[in-house]
Amino acid sequence: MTGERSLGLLLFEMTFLVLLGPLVTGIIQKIKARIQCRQGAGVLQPYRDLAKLFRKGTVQADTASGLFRLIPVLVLAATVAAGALIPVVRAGPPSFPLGDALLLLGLLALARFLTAVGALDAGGAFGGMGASREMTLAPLVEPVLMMVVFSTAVAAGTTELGALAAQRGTSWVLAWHAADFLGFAAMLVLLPAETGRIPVDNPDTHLELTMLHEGMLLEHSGPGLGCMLLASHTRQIVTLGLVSALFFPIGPANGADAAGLLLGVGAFAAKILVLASYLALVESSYAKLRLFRVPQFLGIGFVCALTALALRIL
Amino acid sequence: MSAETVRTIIDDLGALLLFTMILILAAGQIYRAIYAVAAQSLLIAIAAAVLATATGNTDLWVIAGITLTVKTIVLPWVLHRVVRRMNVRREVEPVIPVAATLALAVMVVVMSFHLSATLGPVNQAITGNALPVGIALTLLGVLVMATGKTALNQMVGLFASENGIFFTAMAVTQGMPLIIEIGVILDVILAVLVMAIMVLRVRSTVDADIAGLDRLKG
Amino acid sequence: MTETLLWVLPLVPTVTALLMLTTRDRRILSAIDVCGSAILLALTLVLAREVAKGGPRALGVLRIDDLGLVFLLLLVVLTLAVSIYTVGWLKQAVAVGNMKAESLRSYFALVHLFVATMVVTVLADNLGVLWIAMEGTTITSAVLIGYHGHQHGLEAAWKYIIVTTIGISFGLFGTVLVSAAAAAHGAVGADAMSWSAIMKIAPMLNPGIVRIGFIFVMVGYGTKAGLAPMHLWLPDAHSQAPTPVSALLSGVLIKCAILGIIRFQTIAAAACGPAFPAEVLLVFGLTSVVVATPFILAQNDLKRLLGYHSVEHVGIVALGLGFGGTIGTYGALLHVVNHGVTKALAFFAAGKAIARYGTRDMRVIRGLLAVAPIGATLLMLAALSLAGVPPFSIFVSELMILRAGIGQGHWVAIAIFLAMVVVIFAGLLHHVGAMVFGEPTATASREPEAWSPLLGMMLLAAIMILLGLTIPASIDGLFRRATEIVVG
Amino acid sequence: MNVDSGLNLMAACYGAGALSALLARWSGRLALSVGHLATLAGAVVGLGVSLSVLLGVPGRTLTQPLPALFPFARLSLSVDGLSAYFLLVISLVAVAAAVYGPAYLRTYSPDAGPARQATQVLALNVFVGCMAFLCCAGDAMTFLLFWEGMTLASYVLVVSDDRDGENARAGLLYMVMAHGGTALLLVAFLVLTERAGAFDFAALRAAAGDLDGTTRTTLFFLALVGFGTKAGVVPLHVWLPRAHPAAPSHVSALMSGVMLKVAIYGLLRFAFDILAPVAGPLPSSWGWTVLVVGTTSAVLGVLYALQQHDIKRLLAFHSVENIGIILIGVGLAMILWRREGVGGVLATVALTAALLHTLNHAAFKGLLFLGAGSVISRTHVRNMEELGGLARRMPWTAGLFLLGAVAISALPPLNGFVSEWLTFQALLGGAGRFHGPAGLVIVFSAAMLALTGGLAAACFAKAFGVTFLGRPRTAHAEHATEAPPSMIVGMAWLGALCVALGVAPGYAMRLLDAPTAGLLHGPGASAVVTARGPMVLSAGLTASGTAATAISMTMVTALLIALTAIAWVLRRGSRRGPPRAAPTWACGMSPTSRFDYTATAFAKPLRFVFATLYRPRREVIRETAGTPYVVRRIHYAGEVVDLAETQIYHRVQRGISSLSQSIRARSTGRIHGYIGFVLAALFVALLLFGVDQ
Repeated sequence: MTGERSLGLLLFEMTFLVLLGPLVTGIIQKIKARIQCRQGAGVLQPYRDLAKLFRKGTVQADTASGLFRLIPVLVLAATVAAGALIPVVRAGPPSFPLGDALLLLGLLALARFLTAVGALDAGGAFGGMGASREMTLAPLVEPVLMMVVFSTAVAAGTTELGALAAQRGTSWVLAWHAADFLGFAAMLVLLPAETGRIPVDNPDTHLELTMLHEGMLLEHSGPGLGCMLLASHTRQIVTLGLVSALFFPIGPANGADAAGLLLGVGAFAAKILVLASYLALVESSYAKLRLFRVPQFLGIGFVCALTALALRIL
Repeated sequence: MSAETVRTIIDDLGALLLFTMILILAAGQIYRAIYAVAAQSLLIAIAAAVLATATGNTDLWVIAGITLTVKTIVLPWVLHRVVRRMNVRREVEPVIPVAATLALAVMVVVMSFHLSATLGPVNQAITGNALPVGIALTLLGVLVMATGKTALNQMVGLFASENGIFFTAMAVTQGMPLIIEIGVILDVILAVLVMAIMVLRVRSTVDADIAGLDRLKG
Repeated sequence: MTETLLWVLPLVPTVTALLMLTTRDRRILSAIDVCGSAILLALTLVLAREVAKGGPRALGVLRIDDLGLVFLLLLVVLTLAVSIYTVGWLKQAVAVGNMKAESLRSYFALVHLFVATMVVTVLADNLGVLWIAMEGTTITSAVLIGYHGHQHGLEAAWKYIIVTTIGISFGLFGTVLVSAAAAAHGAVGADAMSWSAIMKIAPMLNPGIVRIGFIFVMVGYGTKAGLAPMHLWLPDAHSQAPTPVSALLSGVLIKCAILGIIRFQTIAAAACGPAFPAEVLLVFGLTSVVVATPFILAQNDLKRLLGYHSVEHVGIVALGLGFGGTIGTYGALLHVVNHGVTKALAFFAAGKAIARYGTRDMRVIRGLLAVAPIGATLLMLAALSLAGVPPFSIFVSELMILRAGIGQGHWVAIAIFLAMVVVIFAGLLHHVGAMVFGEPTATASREPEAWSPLLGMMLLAAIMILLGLTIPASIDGLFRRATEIVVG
Repeated sequence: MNVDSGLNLMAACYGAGALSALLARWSGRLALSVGHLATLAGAVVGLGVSLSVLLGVPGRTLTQPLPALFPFARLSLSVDGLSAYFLLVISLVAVAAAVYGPAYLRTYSPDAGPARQATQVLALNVFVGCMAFLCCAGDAMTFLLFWEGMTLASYVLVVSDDRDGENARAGLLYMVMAHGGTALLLVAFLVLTERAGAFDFAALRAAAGDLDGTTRTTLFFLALVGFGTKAGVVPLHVWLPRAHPAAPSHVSALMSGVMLKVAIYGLLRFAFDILAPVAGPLPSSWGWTVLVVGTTSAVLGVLYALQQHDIKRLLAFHSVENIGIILIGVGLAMILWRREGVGGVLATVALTAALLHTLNHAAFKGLLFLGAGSVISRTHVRNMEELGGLARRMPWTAGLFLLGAVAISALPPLNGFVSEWLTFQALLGGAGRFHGPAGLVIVFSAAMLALTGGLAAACFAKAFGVTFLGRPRTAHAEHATEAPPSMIVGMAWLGALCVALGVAPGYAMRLLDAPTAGLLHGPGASAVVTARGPMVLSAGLTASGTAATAISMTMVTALLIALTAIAWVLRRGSRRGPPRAAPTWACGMSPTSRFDYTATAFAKPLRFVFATLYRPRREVIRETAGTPYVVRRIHYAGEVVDLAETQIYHRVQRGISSLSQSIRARSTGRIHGYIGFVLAALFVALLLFGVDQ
């Protein structure tokens, strides 16, 4: 069916994701604005913000340790590295063993861990609050995510995303079982949590009672903040990419020629667009949940994932 | 005299011994108990004499003599003195009611007879009921110690059970070897003296009966 | 030569006791004390070598075989340790006023008479002599227990003398029955009571009589050995006696009673088959282990704690004998020695602690490690060893007993035994740990530790650890031969 | 290196170390240095021995008889792959502890008298020596002797700070539970020895050959409880979080990092080697039990760890968690071995995961305890709420502690992730093998493992953040200074180990060949896991026979480094010059250390989510100034109970003690009672035994 993906392709896909990340955010913002009958900022606004931040100087909390300056760098690096594991334009196992779903989740977790540590470094209440809440939800999200991955991996017998996608074959519509629907449902529940959006988190607010992720970025400034923002853009698209790789296997599998490449990119863009608009829709049609309601919300996802697995195994 | 008559005599003596033991058990007054045990010892001496004549075992004559002097005369006298010195109240109220004590005694007797009945014929020179009587006497002596309130009662009980053992020894075998016999009696005497000293000591230091002390427990 | 030694041996402590009456000076008395014990030990070692070479020796009513030798060695070693310990202990006791300086000689004399009677008990071949000597130990030790002369001491002494006298009069009754059974098979005169003579004809004896006889002996000497439920006198006596005497009582005396039981066990096993005495021993052993447990857990009096602990360990010995077989019996005999040594050590250490704090109440004794490091460490070691932790000797013997039990498939007994051992371990370590660690009580005296008690304890601790790490060939041989005598 | 002479040399080193306690007579410091030096030497020799066995001829077992100490049991040593591997683990941590120890003891308790120092040196050497030789034991007797020696020595170390009553209580609990466990082990071993008639493992193996199924299983469960007590699996773990913190920190590192593993060694040796049907898979009930027990321990361990504020207690609870993870691997290995039969691949993966995690946990848990130790030695505070801001004062310690935190949270690219990845792969493969509920159990424990990882990350974000970051909360933390170099070196050694095992784990697989092949009689670890060369880890062939899942930690690390470099360039930005320092934003107020999030606050949301397990108790006392609206002071007290402790242990303890109290209270002191008992005993005995039935 498909040949292995070369290292060059991997790196290309990685950069592609990084570059595309802010755009997705921009699109989501735009759609939200439209739904709320606003003009809204242009889809390229995130790029402008980043550019501005990287030009600015740094203000740093006097209590922060030397670690603080390093945190954004490491977080960005980890997130982007996770991007390298997502098959974007083509299915098939990578020639280099860089494509394992567990490794991907691990890298994302690393980024999250470092973010939390950085938030605690500055001291003060907001950082701690954000970190505490983030690290409360993460352990609840990750197992469910893991189970969703397993629910497809058990069938495929591998956790390598490329291979998984290849297993699904091209005509993914026919290949779907009940388990896939449930797994996808679980994923839909998880997506807002993983991308830090309503109803779990609210990316637009800095109200200390509501913010999770933003609270951790509060003390970062200038290029550092830029890195953190870029990281969260990348994280978002990577998550979407993971979903699309798990449930909508990549379009044309055969051949690494330009046509196939373009088609693949197109298919990927389409899928991302769909998921992004879903996020926008949810975000503008729900209210943010109280923190201690979130576990129940995630519980829905847990049940779906468990059922999916049960269907696979039984 | 014939083995038959000896056996009957021993049996009768055994019955008498049991009777004296019952007296000791039921004795309301310490003096009575002492007299009873003296009488018991006398019976033992007689038994020894009888056996001596029957078997011609000279050791038994010695034993009879010792028993007569020591257990029938000396030790009761010692006890008597002690009671005097202590001038305790004559009436000794038992730990458990006399009726219950006697009931227990009956049980003991029955049990010992039942036990020796299960043994079947033990081919001894002379047995008859000597064995069950001996067991019964020994246990009843201890029963006296368990139910008697004062130290004196317990000493009396001690003699009684010793008597039981002696009787058994004589009846079942022709008595223990003389040297052992003497050693045993010496021990008994020593023990009694030590006990007597303790009793008097306690009486003199804290005005109480040593058998009544129960501070050490648990 | 060796035969005469049999008679010399009991004379040594007797003579020592008489010598004691010649002086009142504490130092001289202590000197005589130590010398006498040392001579006793030396002579015993000579005897041991002879026996190891030439087998059992007998002269008249006395006889020494490997079985007796095990107990004899334990006796003399402990006697020496006690003598060494007493030197310093007495100094302190006199200073505090626990002992009256003018009555010291009678104390020493009594101790050595006590030892003499125990020597006879161990050497006795004639079961009657065994009984006489046993009653002798009762009388002498009763006086020693009441030695302090205050009310509690006398109460303990009275309970002790009455209860154990009753007990061993049962023992005498059993002896009479057995000898009667023997007499029926032509054993006349002294032979009818000579253990070695009876053993020759044991298989032919009337099982019914021997059976009843053994039960009487078991209960009788069991009382003296402190087996439950006849054990009640034991904690009283051990807690009231002067510390060296407690050590002797717990270390040797109750073991002598065990020897008496073993002698009759062999006869009973030959006459009624080994199953019967084993059964009886098992029941009494388990009862002792179980009964001792709650009293150990909920105990405030240090010496009573150790007393109840002796009950448990005598129970374990009985279990070992009950499990039987070569391993079980070997383990039981080894346990006799191990427990004797360890318990004496424990009493020594406890005695020093009590003297330091002026109370036996364990709730008051705290932070011993701070005021008396060596003594505290020794107490801790003794406690751990008593609890059956390697590399101390008791672990080895308990292991063997356990092994025998598993080999025989006594699962219930094993389960109960292990459960109790663990619970008791918890209780003991709880008590001792509380005493050793923590901040010392204000009332604790901080005077430096005297050398002689430490020396005595070190001696015992050395044996305890040595026997825990290895069993030398000579000792192993002794135990093997002794085991053969019991198992046959 | 010649193994026999190596063992002798090792014994000599530890013996010398133990004897060096005598030096305390002259100088405690000297005794400390010499003693730890001896430990170091012994550990190094141990490394040599184990490596020479692991890299030597596979499947070879070297036995060495010991002098016959006991008439009834021959003692002997025997070193095979499994022994050597655990000897390796022990020695690796022992090296660090020995380097770290002297400085720690000097700085932590400068006032300690020579007696205590002597005790510590003696006990430390005995402790490490016993563990090392325990793994080399060739017969049950030797095993048990060293086992108890290990327990005793560690007990002495736990209570070595003798003035602290809390330590004494912890030691008591530890000793009692250890003793109970040993009792069960005794039975398990003795049943075999009685059948074998000998003590050495070979004979036991032979004797186990003709056991019937029920006996075999009974013995296994006896051993499981016995070893589980030592390993601290839930609910037998209660002693662990008390005892480990009580010991000196480098000893805590040894206890948590190594001693628990010795129990794992015992379990593997007993179950796979001795008790296993001749070269055959194990009964299924074993594996499933171990899997469930492991999962429970993992989750509960980390959950309780989350709520601890004593940093060493927190680490101790994490040991419970990690033992659970190891046991998941072991259980899977048992299950899959039975499923696939001898020669199966997945079983090898599972066992490899377990063994590798054993090594990894030893590394990072040792590192973390040492890190905590150097904080404590500088501040004499174990409560995180009183620390903070140490990262600026002790940068090296902070950095290394962070390293350990990342590793234990199973985050790439460090070693914790590798072994957990292998465990996940084994779980996945297992789920593929079993259909129906069995598969669900496996998948569920996979989910629980994921949960565990997430919670661990949360817990260490808290532990590191509250201890090292933000502002110092007390003067203790305010005036802390960096630990002395020798301690840093000790930590760095383990840190390097974490990195090496994380970045290039493939090269360690070679060491796992001997134990895995030896236990499962199948392919070795490297043949399965590094089939595609040491750079690449793969979980062998999968159910559908398709290509194995594979990762290359080395490449990921390279990628991370490259990206970090790029990101660093971005981070520097266009504007040059140092960053402007400003106070942390606190809504305009000038923040104090009271503003910082405390450990309690950090863990509060999770305390809410898992309230059913915690049964949290909290009391708030507020002093108001007249009106309820003006609050002068708020006193907050909260605690979380360990269910096993409150529900099981306390009840049992209370029951026993009250029972015995009442019995003792009822006992009589009257002599008539005494006599009555004697009489009754005789009476009953006569009735019971008097007549021959």
